[in-house]
Amino acid sequence: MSIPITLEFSGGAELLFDRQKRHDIDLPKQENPWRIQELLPWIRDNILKERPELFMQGNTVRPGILVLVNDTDWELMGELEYNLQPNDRIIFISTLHGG
Amino acid sequence: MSIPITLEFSGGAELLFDRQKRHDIDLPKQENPWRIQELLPWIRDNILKERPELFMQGNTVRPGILVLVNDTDWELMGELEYNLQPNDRIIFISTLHGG
Amino acid sequence: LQKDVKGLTNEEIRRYSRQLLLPELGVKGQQALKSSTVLIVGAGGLCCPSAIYLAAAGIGQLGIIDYDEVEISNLHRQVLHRESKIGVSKSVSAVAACQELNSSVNYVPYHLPLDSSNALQIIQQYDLVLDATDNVATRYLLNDACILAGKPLVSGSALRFEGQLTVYNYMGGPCYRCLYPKPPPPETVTNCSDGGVLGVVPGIIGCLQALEAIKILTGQGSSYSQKMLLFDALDGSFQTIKLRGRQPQCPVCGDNPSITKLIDYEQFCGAKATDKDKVLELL
Amino acid sequence: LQKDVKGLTNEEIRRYSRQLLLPELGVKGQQALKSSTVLIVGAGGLCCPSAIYLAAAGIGQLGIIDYDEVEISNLHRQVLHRESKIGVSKSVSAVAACQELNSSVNYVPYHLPLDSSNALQIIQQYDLVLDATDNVATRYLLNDACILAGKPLVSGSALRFEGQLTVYNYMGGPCYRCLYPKPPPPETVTNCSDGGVLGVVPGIIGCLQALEAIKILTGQGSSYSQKMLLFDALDGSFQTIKLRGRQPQCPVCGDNPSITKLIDYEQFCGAKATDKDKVLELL
Ligand SMILES: [Zn+2]
Ligand SMILES: [Zn+2]
Repeated sequence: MSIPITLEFSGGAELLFDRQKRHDIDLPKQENPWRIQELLPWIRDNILKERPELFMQGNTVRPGILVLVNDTDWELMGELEYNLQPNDRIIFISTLHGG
Repeated sequence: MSIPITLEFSGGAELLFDRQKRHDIDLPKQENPWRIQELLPWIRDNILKERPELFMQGNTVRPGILVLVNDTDWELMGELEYNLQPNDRIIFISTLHGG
Repeated sequence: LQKDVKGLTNEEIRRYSRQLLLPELGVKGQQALKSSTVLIVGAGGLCCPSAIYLAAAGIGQLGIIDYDEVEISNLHRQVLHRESKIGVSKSVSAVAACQELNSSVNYVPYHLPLDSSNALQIIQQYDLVLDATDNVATRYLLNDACILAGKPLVSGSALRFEGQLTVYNYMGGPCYRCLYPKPPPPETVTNCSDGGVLGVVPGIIGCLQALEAIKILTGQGSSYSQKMLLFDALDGSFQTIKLRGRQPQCPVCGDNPSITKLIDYEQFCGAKATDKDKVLELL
Repeated sequence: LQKDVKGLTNEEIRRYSRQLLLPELGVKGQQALKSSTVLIVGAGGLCCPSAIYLAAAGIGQLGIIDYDEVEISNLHRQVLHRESKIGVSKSVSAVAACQELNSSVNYVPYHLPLDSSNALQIIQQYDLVLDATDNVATRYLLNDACILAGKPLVSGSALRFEGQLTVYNYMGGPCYRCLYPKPPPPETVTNCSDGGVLGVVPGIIGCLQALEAIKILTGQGSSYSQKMLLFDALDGSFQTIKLRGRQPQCPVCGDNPSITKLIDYEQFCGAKATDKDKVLELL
């Protein structure tokens, strides 16, 4: 069974995704649970439109991007180890510095 | 079985309720479903602290109070006829006119 | 030197460069703002931020109506006025402050009370109206006049630590009377003079009124037609609620309107169209 | 005539009467504001609304730091400045505008770049700091200085149609480094000169910064410690997210901090602490 989740990009992160802020996706069925660790390269390989280095560094998001699981900082949810649940909303926010 | 619901008062309506904006209540079990029509006099008789005429006029709320059922205008939900569901959030907003 | 480039002068390109960069706005949006006219009714706590941000953004013409003069008790929230303007017409004072920021806008101060005898004639000259008033009678008047003149009405209000924002008569959405067919009993109406208000609360709502006006005028559309934003400053919360649609039986915007010209709104509401700041007797 | 009533003069009672009416503020809150000092770093789009509303509310002392001068491309969003102030120090211009609204505040303009050599000495003189800057290096500097000096930091930012707001180093909550231990790669950082910004967006965020400052100083507490407000002006949405707590291993606010004095932040970030508005070459 595939896992339906929603991805959201804001703060400029959406510019790497054709300016589309919200993406409803179905993660393909796999043997082990989907973790954010696997989600990140999946996003990079499947929906990212340009400059992957502005999204990922090594196996995680690049510094300056906050990741949220259903409105909560992923640091409180296990970060890369978090197991995705159906209908989760994963948000990637690029920090703003302008004023 | 009693029905747990949340009441919220804002825009000044909370001033009639000891300045308390949120009230978690249990509506007592009754034979027929609880409608907002029955909820209003229940609120007046059980938790209103002063000046009932500033909350109700006739069998409905006084003009200038918006009623919401789970963030939606009660006009879209059947108004007085709406059947309360467990965990509903009913909000009473007094309209502001200052500027 | 002031060569026109796609309808914008070099001076305008320099001034608005940071918003011209926005693809959603761009030169086309800037030209739309430049050819737009906005009327703000009330030159108080909601008007001050909305007027200055509309002027800064380069609106073509900005009209501001208020019958009142600046008092010292206004200055905690009405941030366009100044100590040196106490006693001066509020509309004149607000316009003067905007003028110093952006002299290329055409400003029209109206030092008069908006009423049934003048509302339509004034409103007809504008593309969009901001309700920044402080009393129920003027809110009904403004609503009816905007329906009769076919203008969208961006409505803000604030009291104590709370604010409300919505847009009436836009894209088939409801009007003030659709939501509130009957005026509230006068004894339930609290104004800022009686109830108090934290100054930055109308500041936030007024900014949001300017934003919705800019979005409507540049074709982005409003986020608050048939929706209302509720702001609670004490817990820092914003909540968006879904409102009823236009009511076919609405007496002014419905299918068979009974109100086809402006009425006596003070009589209709049983309350005066004034919120004169009274001297506070503390202690 | 200026008789002290519970520490407030008659003039102050008249001026602040509409907020004295608020039971959550009252005379006690007004006195707390009067005896408080706030420093705003950056005199741009976020500072203009926050400074004027703090001045209006009757803060005791307001310091404003900026190394830059007013340019015409600032005026679409930096609404305290004026056409007549082009070329003038931004901190001086902002202070002058606030002074005209409320001359009873003690204003301190600092026309200098905040850096590791002066930050602590200045910040130590204030109760609370507003981050209204426009670059990453100054944001890390300000964070570290506020941790070392023990001051809460109300942080705002804005770009394009979006804004973010949070409060660092308050009531045991996290700091900027807890959230962002590593600076972003310089090529991922977009400033308002490059990306553009709709002027009223920093307007809204700056008002909210003033609000949080007022709540903290009057003992209401902040709504945004360990929380962040995200604002999207295009869809008019506000979203509050829950952030991690203070990180025990944080290099500056953690249990065994490795940063015990200010460092070189331009080197740390690989980016300059400036966002000079450049001349836009349109077409
Ligand atoms: Zn209607
Ligand atoms: Zn930290």
